[in-house]
Amino acid sequence: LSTEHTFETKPSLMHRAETEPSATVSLTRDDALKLYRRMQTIRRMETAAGNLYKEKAIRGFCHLYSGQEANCVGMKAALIEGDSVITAYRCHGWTYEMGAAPKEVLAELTGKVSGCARGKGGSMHMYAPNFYGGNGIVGAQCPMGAGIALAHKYNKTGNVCLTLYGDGAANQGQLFEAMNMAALWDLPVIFICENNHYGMGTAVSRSSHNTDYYTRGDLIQGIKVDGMDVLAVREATRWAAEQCRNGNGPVVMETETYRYSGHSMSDPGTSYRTRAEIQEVRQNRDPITSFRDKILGADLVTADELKEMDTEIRKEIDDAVHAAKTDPEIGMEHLSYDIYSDDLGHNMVRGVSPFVQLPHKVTGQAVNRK
Amino acid sequence: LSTEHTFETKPSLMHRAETEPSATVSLTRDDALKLYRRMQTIRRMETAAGNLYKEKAIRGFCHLYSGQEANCVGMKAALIEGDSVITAYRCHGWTYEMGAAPKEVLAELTGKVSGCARGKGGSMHMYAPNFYGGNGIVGAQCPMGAGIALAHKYNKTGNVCLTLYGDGAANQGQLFEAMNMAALWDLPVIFICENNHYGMGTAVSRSSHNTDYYTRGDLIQGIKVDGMDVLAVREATRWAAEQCRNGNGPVVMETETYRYSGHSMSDPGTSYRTRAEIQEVRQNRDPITSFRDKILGADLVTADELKEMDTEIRKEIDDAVHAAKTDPEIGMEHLSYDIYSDDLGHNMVRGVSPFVQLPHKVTGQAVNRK
Amino acid sequence: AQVTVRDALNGAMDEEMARDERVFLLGEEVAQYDGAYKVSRGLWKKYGDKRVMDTPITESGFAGIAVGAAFAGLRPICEFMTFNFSMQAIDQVINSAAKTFYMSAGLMNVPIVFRGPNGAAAGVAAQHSQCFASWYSSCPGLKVVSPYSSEDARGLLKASIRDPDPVVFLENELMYGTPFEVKDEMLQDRDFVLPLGKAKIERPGKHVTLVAFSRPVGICLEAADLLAAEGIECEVVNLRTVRPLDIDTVLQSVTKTHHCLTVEQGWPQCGIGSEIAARIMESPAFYELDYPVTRLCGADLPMPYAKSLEDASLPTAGDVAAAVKKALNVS
Amino acid sequence: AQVTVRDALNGAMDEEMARDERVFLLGEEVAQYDGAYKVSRGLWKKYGDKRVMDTPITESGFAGIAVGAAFAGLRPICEFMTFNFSMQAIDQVINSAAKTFYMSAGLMNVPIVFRGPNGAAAGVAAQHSQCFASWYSSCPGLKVVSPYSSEDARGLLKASIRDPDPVVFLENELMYGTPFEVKDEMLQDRDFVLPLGKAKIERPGKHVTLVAFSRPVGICLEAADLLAAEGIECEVVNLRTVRPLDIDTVLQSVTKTHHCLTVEQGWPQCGIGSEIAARIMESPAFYELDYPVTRLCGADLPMPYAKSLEDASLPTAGDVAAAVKKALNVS
Ligand SMILES: Cc1ncc(C[n+]2csc(CCOP(=O)(O)OP(=O)(O)O)c2C)c(N)n1
Ligand SMILES: Cc1ncc(C[n+]2csc(CCOP(=O)(O)OP(=O)(O)O)c2C)c(N)n1
Ligand SMILES: [Mg+2]
Ligand SMILES: [Mg+2]
Repeated sequence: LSTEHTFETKPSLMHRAETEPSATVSLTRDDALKLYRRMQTIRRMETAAGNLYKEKAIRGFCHLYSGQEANCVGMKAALIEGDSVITAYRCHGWTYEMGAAPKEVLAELTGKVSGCARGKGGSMHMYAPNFYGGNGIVGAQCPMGAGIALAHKYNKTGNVCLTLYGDGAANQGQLFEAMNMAALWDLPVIFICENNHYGMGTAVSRSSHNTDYYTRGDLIQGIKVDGMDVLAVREATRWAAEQCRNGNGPVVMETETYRYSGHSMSDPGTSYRTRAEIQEVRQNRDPITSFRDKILGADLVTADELKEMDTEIRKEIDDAVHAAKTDPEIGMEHLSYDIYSDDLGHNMVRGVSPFVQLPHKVTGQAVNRK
Repeated sequence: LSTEHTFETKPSLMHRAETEPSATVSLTRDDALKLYRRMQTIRRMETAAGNLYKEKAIRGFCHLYSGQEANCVGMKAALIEGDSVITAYRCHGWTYEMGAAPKEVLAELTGKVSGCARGKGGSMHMYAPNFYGGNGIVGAQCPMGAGIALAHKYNKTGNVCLTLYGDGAANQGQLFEAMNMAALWDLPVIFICENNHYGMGTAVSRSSHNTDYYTRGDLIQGIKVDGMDVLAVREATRWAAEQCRNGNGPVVMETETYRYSGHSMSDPGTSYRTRAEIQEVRQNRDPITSFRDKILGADLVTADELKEMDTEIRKEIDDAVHAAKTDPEIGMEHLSYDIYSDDLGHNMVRGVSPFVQLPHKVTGQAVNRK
Repeated sequence: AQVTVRDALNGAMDEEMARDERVFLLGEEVAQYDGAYKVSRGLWKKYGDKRVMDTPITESGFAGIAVGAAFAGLRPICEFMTFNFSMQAIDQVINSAAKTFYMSAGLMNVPIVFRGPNGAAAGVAAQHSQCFASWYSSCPGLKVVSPYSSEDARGLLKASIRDPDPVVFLENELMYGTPFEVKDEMLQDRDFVLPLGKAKIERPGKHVTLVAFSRPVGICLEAADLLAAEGIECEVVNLRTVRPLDIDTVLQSVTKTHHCLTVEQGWPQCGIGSEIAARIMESPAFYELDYPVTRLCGADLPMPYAKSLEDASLPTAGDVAAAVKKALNVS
Repeated sequence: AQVTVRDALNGAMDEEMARDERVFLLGEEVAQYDGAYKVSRGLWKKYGDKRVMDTPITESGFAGIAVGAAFAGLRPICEFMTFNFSMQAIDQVINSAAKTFYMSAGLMNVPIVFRGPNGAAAGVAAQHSQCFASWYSSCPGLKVVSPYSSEDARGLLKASIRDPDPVVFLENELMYGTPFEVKDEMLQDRDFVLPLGKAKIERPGKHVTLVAFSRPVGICLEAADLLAAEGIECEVVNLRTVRPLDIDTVLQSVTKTHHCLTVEQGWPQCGIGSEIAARIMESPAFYELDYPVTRLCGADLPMPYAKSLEDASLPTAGDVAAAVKKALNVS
């Protein structure tokens, strides 16, 4: 087995940039195992989520990340301590990448106390250290990400904030407002459009007069990367983060990717695209299969190792599913807790009638209280 | 005297456009007189408005157009029957151009019944046929203008909608949203940024990471024209309107212009720019003086004619001022009228207490009722 | 015939589009996808790109476009995928649509309907569960409609589309699939319109008045059933429109029953219930009350995701029945 | 000493910025122009670009940036030039700022202040005169503050900036230049904070309770003067905070005076007055009322520009006095 290998990735497309990431990427055996494990864990976790939804253990929305794993895994691999991330509702993979266990993700989906928001947030509202959600309103996270980057700059942390949005969200006015201010103020933010070709049932050509999302920051430098190649994503993110850390932020980054499932579980996802299209991507561009082939071909790992890892992952997810199903919901008293970050005392929260007055107290960390 | 003359204008700057307006512009004697009269009338009207404000006959905001006259006059001269216009609160000149008499503008400013909104709208809310205001919320008129253009397309009128906004408003997200849809749907709208270099006290370089506003429609073709030259403006608008009428809309147009007064009358307008800067523009680029020189130099008009015209205009404005001061406000009964376009009858509108229940009826035209 | 609320809304739009060439529908996924909740099913096929327009996810932009089109004489139906997203566009709804007729002293009326599901659905958590009835209803220049049944949906939506002024039309996702019996003559009548600003007595009764709109009307009817078994007769007032609010119907009922409860899913503070309580107080009917007006509302907190908490956040028929008994002092 | 509301607000921000490095101010024209209404005068000179930031006219963007910064531990003061423009950003205020602490089950609190002038000014017509007190006050997760005097302005703004949760701070343009006597010890105390959620009795009285916030407190005091001349003693309650609403102080007063009027400049429907009426009804104090709660509010119409109409759109001291007499049945 080799301990390191160098791969050629598809060169990124650049916009108004003076430098560019190298298309030649080197990968250690350790990283190969790690990236594979993480992508595979997300895939299994999402498959489990889909099944839980079908069993009606998950309610409401459930937006799966399957097909897009190389994005969060590649990006996270490029981050350093203290870097932060914010995304939209398609957040399960990111929540895991930023530190939550699969069980915490799945239990949040089933609304259980062991979920990462103790079941109060649900599918779209998950948090982890330096991970600011999980946000349900299309586009809202874009200026918020710029604001997190502002805090980095303000505190001179040298960190960056990855701010993710979809191709549909890419048309939101507040994104342009945020980009303009980020550019005026040199904020260390990478605006990342995960272009999975559809916003709900609308293909990019019907939502965006310019579908080259990496050019839509106007004078902001942009980069488009193959979002199905975890190594290319890692390299592009490193480059973009470096721009920001050097004071050359912001950056707009587009990843070319694909979602296998419908928009949310209730969408079969086949009325606005053909099954053949999905099949084609799965067969030829799947981020996990292609990465597996790559690292096997380069003798970085053995098939047995991966098989064993798959078994471990399956076990971990099975356990997580079990917990997500059997763990309890949070206690009813929490209905009226954690609305404000001060204890307010008794009878402070009105229930459904004037006869129901509930107590309020803080049970969470309230990280910004001090 | 000649009946027609050909002038060279400063060539416009173009963005992603395949054609461009000719820099050589021909002007008839009649048009020379008309354009001069209209610009001069607006100048005098605005001066009168400023004085009325200082006399406290005008309350609240009062945004003068002085310095920018070549914009509305040049653009209007390029329009055909049925074309429509929408702008922001700096709307006095436009209201006049679209058909209101100076008296109707000034009386609206003083809140009198003879005002074009009978004193109910005030400085920022004036209307005229095909003129959709006078809108007080920065940016809001931008998608509305695209919507008016949508109606033109829907009804196959062959008309265009001019949608005006300032350099400050140019950063509003809803403008980008509107541009995107206008481009997707080929709407016959000209988005026009009147770049007067400041949004309130903020210079363009502090509000906009890209100050080439004519390029900010991304793939939409753009044109930048000298907004102090009424002929260049007319020509550029003709070109842009032609694009739209040929189905090649939308267009983004920037005019380079200047406002002489403060943002609104309460702003002295001298803390964020020097008096010398204002003086320089007044002396070297004033749209009226320069046009006057041009048409005199070309023997299209005589100095005496212009002088006589100036006297007429002064008289007209003096009369308008008199009316604006002495006309009555609308009757108190109108407090509760014209909230909805159906008569609702007695006791339908609550006054300031439960003991005051007012009648409702419709006294306006309600142009879209049928 | 049995008609779901979805089909009633769909039919209303279809008929009004057929009737008036100026009526068109725009919004996210309304065309090729048939609507996120399938309310516009079939309309794009039937009327084509011109009349049924998919928009990008840009609420402020497309709402503004819709308002502009209405200024210029068209009759847009602007769908918000849910009203939660209308917050991105609320400036256009209030400042551009609602206020212009008055600002123009009666010159420029703005015939537009903003419609979509409002309030809580199931398991969609805090950002997707807000009720906007009280906010919109506070604004003069708007009419604010919120149907309960399929009859309501049909008659009120047709009336709203024909209305010359801006109408905010608040539907409920969980009602879309609910079938209601609608009289055949109502279905066949292409001019079946219900007056905006008139409430409907859904069920007459003499002991207590229950006032609600949208889905809570069903909750009140359910509570009325429960209570009927105990000999308590509820009069259920379906407001149908929350602006103008048909307070007369409420007052008449209260004058008869001497007891009033309001039921809504929105938050309590400054809610529709608050307004009804205040209006009753300001009227002679106040002196007819034997017990103060009781408001049942969504709990005063962001909507939690977990099912048990979610359930406890909204008033149930049981809650209503218990509050009625308290008001009537029976146990 | 005599201090204007403007200077009180300015001093509060200045001191809190000096006290806590994380506090910064952003908004349109707040820096180099010293604020559109000069509330931030001198702060940019003193604290520089980092701590006082001029933004483009992009409310939704900069409010979102402010919320993001608060997520990440800063303490932004986000100025809306007026709250009318907050409608462009209201989704960020409600969905991003107010709901996140609950959605995250108490993990992520959002320490941010949104402030600026609210409600009617003079001669600025319909789009620039809206009162947002009732809308914001309806939303759990927010605190909503609205000062009247310079003491209020100082103590409440300092408290709001120190508060760990999102605060909407509603000022009034027409009050900025009004001087009030403020005790020297309050001015000198750099930790002078007033509790959010506590009302203040501005004037004690025994015949009738007048409840108001912001500028209408002054109108009530004026009315109280008028009425005192006739032997009628008004108790004037300055709410100071409309969420949480200090209903206890109102109820205590009403229990004493047996009469209650609310005065606000916002529209009547689902207003703060409606809420107070409803809450009184739901409390034992209700039985102490000798006359129904009377709401004085802005007239139910978009604000007209013409002075005579504008004047008639807002309750005056005379209107309040007349309504009090009606309630007390004196002439
Ligand atoms: C403001 C707003 N409008 C509409 C929605 C409903 N909605 C949720 S996701 C979505 C599609 C987003 O597509 P895209 O940005 O491409 O992200 P993807 O789902 O592909 O990851 C829509 C319309 C919303 N949540 N917020
Ligand atoms: C949404 C919104 N935010 C803020 C304001 C306050 N405001 C009115 S005009 C203005 C400056 C606009 O500048 P610009 O667009 O350049 O137009 P100009 O005044 O130069 O014509 C501002 C900030 C407003 N009316 N609406
Ligand atoms: Mg997408
Ligand atoms: Mg400007």
